[in-house]
Amino acid sequence: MLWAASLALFAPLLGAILNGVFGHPFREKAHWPAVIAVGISMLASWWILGRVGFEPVVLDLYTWIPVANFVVPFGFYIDSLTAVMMGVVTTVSFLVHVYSIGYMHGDPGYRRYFAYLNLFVFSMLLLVLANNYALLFVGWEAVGLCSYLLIGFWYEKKSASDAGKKAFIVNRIGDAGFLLGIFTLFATFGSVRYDTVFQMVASNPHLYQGALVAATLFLFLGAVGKSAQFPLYVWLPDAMEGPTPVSALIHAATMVTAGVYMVARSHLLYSEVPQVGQLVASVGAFTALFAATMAMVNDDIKRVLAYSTISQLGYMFVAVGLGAYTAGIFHLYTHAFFKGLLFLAAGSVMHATHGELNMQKMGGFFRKMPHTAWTFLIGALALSGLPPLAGFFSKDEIIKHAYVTGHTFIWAVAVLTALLTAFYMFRLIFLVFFGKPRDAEIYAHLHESPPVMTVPLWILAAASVGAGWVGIGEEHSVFHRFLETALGEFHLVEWTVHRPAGVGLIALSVGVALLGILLAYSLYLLRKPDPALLARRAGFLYTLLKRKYYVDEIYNLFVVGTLRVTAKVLFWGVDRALVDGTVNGTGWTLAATGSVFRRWSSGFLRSYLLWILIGANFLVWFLLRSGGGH
Amino acid sequence: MIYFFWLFALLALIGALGVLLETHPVRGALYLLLAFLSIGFLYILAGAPFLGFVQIIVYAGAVVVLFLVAIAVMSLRRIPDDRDLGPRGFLALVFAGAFFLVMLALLRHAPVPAAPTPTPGAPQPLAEALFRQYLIPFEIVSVLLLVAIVGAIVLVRRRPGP
Amino acid sequence: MLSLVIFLPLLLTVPIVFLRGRRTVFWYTTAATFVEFLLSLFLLKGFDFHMRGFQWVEHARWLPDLAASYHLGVDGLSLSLILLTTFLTFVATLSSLNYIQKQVKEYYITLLILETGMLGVFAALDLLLFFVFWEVMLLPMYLLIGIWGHERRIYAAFKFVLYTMAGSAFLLTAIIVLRLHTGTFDLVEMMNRSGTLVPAALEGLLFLAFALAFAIKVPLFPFHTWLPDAHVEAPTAGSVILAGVLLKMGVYGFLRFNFTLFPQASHHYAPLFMALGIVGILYGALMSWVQEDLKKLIAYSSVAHLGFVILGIFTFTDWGLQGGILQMVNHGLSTGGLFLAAGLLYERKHTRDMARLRGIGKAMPVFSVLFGIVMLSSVGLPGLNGFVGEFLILLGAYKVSLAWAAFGVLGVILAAVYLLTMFQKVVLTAPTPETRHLKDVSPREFVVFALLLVFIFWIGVYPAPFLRFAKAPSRYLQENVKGAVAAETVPVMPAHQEVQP
Amino acid sequence: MNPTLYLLLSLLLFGLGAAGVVLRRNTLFMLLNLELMMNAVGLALVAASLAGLLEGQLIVLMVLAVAAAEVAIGIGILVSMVRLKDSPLVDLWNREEP
Amino acid sequence: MNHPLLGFLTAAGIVFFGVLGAAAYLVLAERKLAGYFQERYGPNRVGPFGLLQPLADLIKLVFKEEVVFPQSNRWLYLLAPGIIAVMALLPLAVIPFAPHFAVTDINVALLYVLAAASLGTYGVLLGGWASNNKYSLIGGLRTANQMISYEIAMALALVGVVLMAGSLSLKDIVAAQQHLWYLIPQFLGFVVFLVSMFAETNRAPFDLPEAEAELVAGYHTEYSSMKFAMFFVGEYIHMVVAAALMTALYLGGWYGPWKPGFHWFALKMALVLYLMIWVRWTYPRFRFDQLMRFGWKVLIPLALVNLGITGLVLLR
Repeated sequence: MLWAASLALFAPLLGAILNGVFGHPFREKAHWPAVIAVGISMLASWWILGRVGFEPVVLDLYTWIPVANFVVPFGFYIDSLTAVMMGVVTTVSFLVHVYSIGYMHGDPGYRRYFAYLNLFVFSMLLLVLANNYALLFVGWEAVGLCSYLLIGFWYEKKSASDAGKKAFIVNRIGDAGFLLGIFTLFATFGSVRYDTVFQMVASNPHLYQGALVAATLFLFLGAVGKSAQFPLYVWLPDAMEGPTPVSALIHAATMVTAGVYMVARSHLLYSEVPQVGQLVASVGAFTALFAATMAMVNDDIKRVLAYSTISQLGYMFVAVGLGAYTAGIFHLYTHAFFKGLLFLAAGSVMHATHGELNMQKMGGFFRKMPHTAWTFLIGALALSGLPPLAGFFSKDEIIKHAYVTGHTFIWAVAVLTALLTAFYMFRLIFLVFFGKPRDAEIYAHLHESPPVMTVPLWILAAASVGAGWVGIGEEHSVFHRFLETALGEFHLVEWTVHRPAGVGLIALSVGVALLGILLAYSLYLLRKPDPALLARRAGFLYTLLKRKYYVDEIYNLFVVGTLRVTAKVLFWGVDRALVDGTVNGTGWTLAATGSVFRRWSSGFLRSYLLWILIGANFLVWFLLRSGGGH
Repeated sequence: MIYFFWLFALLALIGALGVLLETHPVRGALYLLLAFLSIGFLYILAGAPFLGFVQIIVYAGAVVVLFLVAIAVMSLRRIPDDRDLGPRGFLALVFAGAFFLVMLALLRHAPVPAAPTPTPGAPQPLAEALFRQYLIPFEIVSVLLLVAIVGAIVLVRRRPGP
Repeated sequence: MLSLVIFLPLLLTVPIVFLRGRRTVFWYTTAATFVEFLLSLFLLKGFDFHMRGFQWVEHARWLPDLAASYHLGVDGLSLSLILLTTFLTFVATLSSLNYIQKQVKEYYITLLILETGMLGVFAALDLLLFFVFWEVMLLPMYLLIGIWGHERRIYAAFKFVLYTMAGSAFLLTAIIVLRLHTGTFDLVEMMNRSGTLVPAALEGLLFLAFALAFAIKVPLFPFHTWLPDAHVEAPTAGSVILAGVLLKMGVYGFLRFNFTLFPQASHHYAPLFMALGIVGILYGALMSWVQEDLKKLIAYSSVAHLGFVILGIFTFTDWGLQGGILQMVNHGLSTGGLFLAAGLLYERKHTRDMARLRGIGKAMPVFSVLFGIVMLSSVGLPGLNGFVGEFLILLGAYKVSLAWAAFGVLGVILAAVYLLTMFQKVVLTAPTPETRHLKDVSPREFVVFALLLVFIFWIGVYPAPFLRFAKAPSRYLQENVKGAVAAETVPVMPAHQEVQP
Repeated sequence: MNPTLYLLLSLLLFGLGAAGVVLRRNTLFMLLNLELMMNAVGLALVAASLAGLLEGQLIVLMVLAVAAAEVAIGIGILVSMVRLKDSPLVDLWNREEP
Repeated sequence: MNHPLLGFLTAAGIVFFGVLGAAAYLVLAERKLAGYFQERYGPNRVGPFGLLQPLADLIKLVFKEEVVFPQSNRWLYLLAPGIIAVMALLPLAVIPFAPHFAVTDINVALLYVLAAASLGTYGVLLGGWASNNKYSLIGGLRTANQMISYEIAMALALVGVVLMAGSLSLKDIVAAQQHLWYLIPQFLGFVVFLVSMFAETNRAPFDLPEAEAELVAGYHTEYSSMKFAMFFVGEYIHMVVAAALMTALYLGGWYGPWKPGFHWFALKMALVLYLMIWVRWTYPRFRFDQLMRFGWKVLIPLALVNLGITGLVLLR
C-alpha cells in the first residue's frame, strides 16, 4: 500500500522535475514524460481503489516539523474517501493530459505547461493523501501555486497574469482562515494528526464544543477561498484566462473540490456542530443560486461553465453541510466527469474558432463539429440532471436529503437552481450548436478537432452516462457502501424533522429540468419572446446580472483601493514626513545654530584684537566684582 | 629727587603718545626710544640700577635699533591715514579707557602698601634669587630665546623658488 | 578554535594587499570566505544540541581591573547565526565580481573586516567585548555604503551610522549601569544570578535601554527609516549582509541580553513589543506595496519579516521562539536571494526602478525561475523555508491569544500581495524593447542562487536539523521568563533538569 | 616715589599701548605699541618690587627676555608680510566673509 | 648739598678737558706715527715738530661752510654727530684714573659703560639714515651691525673680569688687580676685549663703514665742517676712553711697581694707544662678511670659552 501511494504521489513530481529542470532535450515531445507519469499515478490509484480496506491505513514517512509537542509527520492517510478522490483526480488528469497534447500543440511554453500540470497533480495528490492538517495545508497552498502558474501561463497577456495574481491572493485569504483553523485544532487537541483528533472527538464529543465551532468555521473559511464559494468566488471566472484544459482539470474537477473533500474528511468535527453545518449548507445554497443567475446572462462559454461549476460546488456544500457527506462526494465524483467533459468540449470549440468565445458570434456548429456537439449535449443533459445520466442521481439525492431533513427553504433554492442550470446550459447549446450561424467568417473556418482531443471527449461522455449508476439506490448503493467505511455513521446527525420522501420528489426535479430546457428552446431557438426584448424590459435587473452584481468593482474600490490609499498616505505621511522629518529636522537645527556662531568669527583681524581688549575688561571687572585682591 | 620722576614720567608719556599718533616710521621708532630711555631711568630711580641699565642696553640699545634697521631695509614709507577711526577705532578707544578706569578702581580697591624708602639695591640679592629659587624659569627663558632666534631666521630666510 | 573562526577573516585581509588584478583579488576573497565557512562548519563537530550552557568557551584576561574578560562562547542560537554569517558573506563575495569596479582591494578588505566584527558580536559573552565588536562591525558597513554605494550614499551611510550610534549610546550606558550593579561584565555570571540582578525599578529601565538599541537594529516600526535608504544605496554584497546578518543582531540582542538578564521586564513589556511586531508586519507590507524602487521594496519586506520574528520571540512559547530563531535564518536566505537578484538586475540595467525593469521573463527564463523560487520562499509558500518559520511563529502567537495570530495571518496575506505584485511587474509581463535582449544568468551567478536554493528547499522539506539549533536556547529562555514571572516574590533558580525532545 | 604713582604711569602707558595696537593699521606701529605695553608691564612689576616684593625685578627680566624674543619674531613676520604684499597694512590679510 | 655736587663737577671738568686735549694730540700723534711707519715725516710745519697741527685743524673745520641740503629729518641730521660724541664721553665718569680720583663710582659701572656703548650705535645709524643717500645709509647699517655684534663679544669678555673681581664697579676691579693684573689670568678675555674695542671704535681693520674705496666716506659722507669735526673728534675720544677702560680692567689701572698713581695709568694708556695706531697702519681692512663671520664664529665662542675657564677655575 505504501509503495502504491508513494508511487502515485511522486511519479508526477518526477515528471514535473524532468520536464521543468532537465526538459531541454524533450522540447517538442515534452508531453511523453508527463503523460506517462500521470498514467502510472492513475494505475496506482486504481490499484489502491481496489485494495482499500475497512480500516484507514496510516503511514508515516518522516517527521517534518519536530518542535516541542507540535510534531508534524510527513505521512499518508489512506481510506476509501482518499481512494475515490485519487481515482477521480488521476483519471481526469490523465484525460486532460492526453487532450492537452492536441490543444497545446505548437505553444512555445509547451514544456513549461506540462511541468506545471504534473506539479499540480503531485500537489493535489499530496493534499488528498496527507495524514494531518498541516501537510494538508502544504498541498492546499501548493495547489494554489500551481493554479497561479497555470492561470498566468500566457503571462504576456496582462489580463492573464492579473487573473493569476488575483487567484493566488484570494486563495491566500482563504488559506489564512485555514491556518487559524489548524492552530485552533492544535490548541485544543495538542496534535494535528487526523487519527488522534478524530479519536479524541469520537471518545468525548461534548467536551470540545466551543473550540470545535471555531475550528470548523475557520476551516470552512479556507474551503470558501479554495472552492470559490461566496464571497471568495471572484477569482474563478477570471481564472478562465488560462488554457482550457487547465480550467477543465483544475477549475472543474479537482482543485475546487478540495474544499468539499476537506469538509468531508473532517466530517466528525462538522457532525458535532450541526449549526455550523447549516451555515455551510446555506452558504452553499446561496452561492449556487447566485452563480446560476449570473450564468444565465453571460455570453462567454467558459465564463458560463465557470459559474455553473461554482453553482454545482454550492450543491456539494449543501450536501456535506447537512450531513450527507457521501451524497456530496458522489456529486463531486459525477460532476468531475461531466463538467470536465463540458470544459474540454468548450476547449475544442475554442480550438476550432481560434479563440473566439462569444456565443453571440456562433450558431449552427452541430453540422461542422458532430463529435464535440454530441459530447457537449450529453454533458449538458447530465448536468441538468435528466434520469439516465449521472447528474440526475447525485443532484437528486442532495435535493431529496435537503427535503428529508426538513430544510424546506434550502430545498426550494436547490430546485430553483436546478431549473436555472438546465435553462442556461441549453441556452448555451441552442446559441452555439443550433440555429443559424451568426458569424460567417468563423463558421467557414470551422473544423472538427483531431482524434487526440475527441477520444477523451467520448470517454468522458461515457463516464458522464455510466458514473451515476454506481449510486442507484441511495444508502444501499455500491458507492455508498464503499464510502461507508470512511465517512462512518451516515445517520450521525439526527435532524429534528424526518419526512418521508415520496416518488413525487423525483418527478418534480425531472420536471423542473425539462421546464428549463423548454424555456431555453423557446427563447433562443424560436425567439418567440425575443431575449433582447426581454433584456430591455428587465432593465436594471438584467444589467445587474450582466455586470456580475458589480462585485469585482466593489472589491477593487473598497478592499484594494482603501489599502492602496492608506499605504500611500502612510508612506508619505508617516515614513517621509514624521519619522524622516524628525531625524532630518534635528540635523537641520544643529546646522542652523552652527551657522549663527560662524558669522561671529568674521575673519577681520583687528576685530579679534578688539574682542581681546573687551575680554580683558570683563576679566578685570569680574575680578573686581569678586572682591578683588586679598 | 621726586621731580626727576615726574620728568621721566612725562617723557615716557610723550614717547607713548608719539608712538600712538606718529605716522612716519622712523620718527615713531625714535619716540619709542625716548619712552624706553625714560622707563630705564625710572627703573634706576626706583632703586633697580641693574634693571635700568639692562633695559637701556636691551630695549634702547638693541630693539629700537632692530626696528630702525628693519625700517631702513624695507624702506617703509609714511602711510598717511593708517589710523582706523571708524567704529572699531572708536570702540578701541572706549574700551582702552574703560580698561584704564577699571584697573584704577581695582587699584583703589586694593591699594598697594607704600614701602619704606627703596635701598639702591646692588645686583647681589637679585642674582642670588635668580640662580637659586628661579633657576628653572631662567633656563626656560633661555630656551625660549633660542627658539625665537631660530624662528626669526627660518621666517625670514629667502626660500628658493617663488 | 572560536577565536580562530572570528579573527581568520581579519588575518586573510593581509595577502590582498599584495595581489594584483580585479579577478585575482575576487577569486582570492571568495576562496577565503569559503574556507571561513568550512571552518565555521567545523564548530558543529561535537556540538551537543541539548546542552543548556555555552560550548567552545574561551576565557582569557583582557581588562582585569574593569572586570572585563575576553570571554567567548557559542550556544545553539549564536552558532546558527555564525553559520548564517559565514555562508552569506561567502555568497555575497561570490556575487560581487563585476559589481565593484573602483577600489576593489579596499572593498574586499572591508568585507572581511565586517565579517570579523559580525562573528565577534555573536560569540561575545562579555558585555564590553560585545559592545566593542558591535561598534567594530559598524564602521566597515558605513564604508561599504558610503564608498561603493549609489547616488545618495553619503546621506544613507550617515543616517545609518547616526541611528545605530544613537542606539549604542543607550546600550553603553545600560551596560555600564549593569556593570556597576553586578560588579562584572561577564554574561555567564549574570545569568547564574538572574532574577535578583538589578532592583526591579531599574530592571524596566535597563530593559528599555537595551531594547531601544536593538529595536533600531531590528528595525522595529518607529526606528526603521534608515533601512530603506541604506539598502537602496548599498552595493549588492552590502545589502545581502546588511539584511542577512546585521538585522539579526537586533533580535540576537533581545534574545541574548534582554530576555536572559531582565525576565520580569521582558514579560512585562512583551505585549508592547508584540504590538510593534504586528505594526511592523502590516506597515512594512503596505509600504513595500507602493514602492517603485525594487531594493526599497525588498527593504520594507524585511521590516515585515523581522516584525514576524519579533512577534514570535516575544510570545515566550517554544514554537514562537524556535520559529523566530529559524525565521531569522530563513529571512537571511530569502531576502539575501532577493537582494542578489536585485543586484543582478542592477548590474544589467543600472536601474532599480521597477517600471524600467518590466517584463524580463522572456529574456531571462532561468533567472525568472530562480527569482520566482526565492520570492515564493519569501512569501512563505509551504514546502519552502519561509513557511516553517512563519507557521511556528503564528502558532506561538495563537497560544498567547487568537487576536495576535489573526493580525499575524493578515501579514501572511499582505506578503503575498506585495511580493506577487512585484514579481508580476518585473517578470510576468510582456517584455519591453528595453528588456527584450537581456543576458541571462551566468554560471557564476547561477551557482550563487543554487547555493541559496539548496538551503531554501532543505529547510522547507526537512527543517528538523535546523530546528535543533534553537531547541536548548528557547527552552532556557522560556523557563527563565516563566520562572521569573511565576516567582514574582521569591526568585527561583532555573531548574537544571534534562529536557526530553 | 611711592609705587601707586608708578602703577598709575604703567597703567596709562599700557592703556595707550593697547589703544595704539588696535587703532593703528600699520603692523610696524602695532609692534611698537606692543613693545610699549610690555614695558608698561615691566614698570608695574618694578612698582611691585618697590612695594617690597623683590621678585618683581626678577620677573621684569623674564618679561624683558620674552619681549625681546617677541620683537624678533614680530619683525620676522613684518618682513615676510611686506615681502608678500608690499605693504605693512594689516587689513590686507583679512579673510573675506566665506 | 653743594659739597658732593661741586666736587663731582670739578672732577668732571678736569677729566673732560684732559681727555679732549689728549684726543686732539692723539690725532697729531697718529699722523706723526703713520708717517714714521711709512718712512716719511708727519706734519711738522705748524709749530715746533708740528705740535700746533691739531689747533690748525680745529680752526679749519670750524670755519668751513655749513653745507646743509633740504630734506625732511633735519633734526636727526644734526643730532647724529652729537650722539656719537656724547656717548663716547659718558664712560669717563666711572673710570678711576687715580687711587682716589674718579668722577663718581656706581656699583653697576660696567653696565653703565655697556649702555653707553650700545647707545653709541644710534649716532651712526641715524647719521646714515638722515643724510639721505644710499651709500651713507648702507654704511650706517653696516656699522650698526658691526657694533652690535662686537658688543656681545665685549660684554662676555667683561663678564670674565667681573667674575674674577666679584663686583661690577671699576674701582673694585682696579683694587682687585693690585697683585695680579687681569691681563694674565684673563688673557683670552683681554684679546677678545681688545679686538672688539677696535670694532667698537670703527678703527683699523674694522673701519669698513667709512672705507674710502667702496662707500665713499661711509655714514659721514654728507657731513661737513663742525658736524664732521664732531664725528672725527668723537672717534678719537672713543679711542682714548677705550684705552682707559682697557688699562682699568686688564692692566691694573694705577698700580705700578713702585708708587702707584696716575702716572702709571697714563703710561699704560699711551702704550695701548700706540698699539691701536700701530695696528691701524699695518693690517688690511676686513671684508664685511669676513668681519661678521669673525665676530660671531670666532670672538663670541672664544669669550664663552674664557668665561667657562674662569668659571671652572673660580669654582674649584
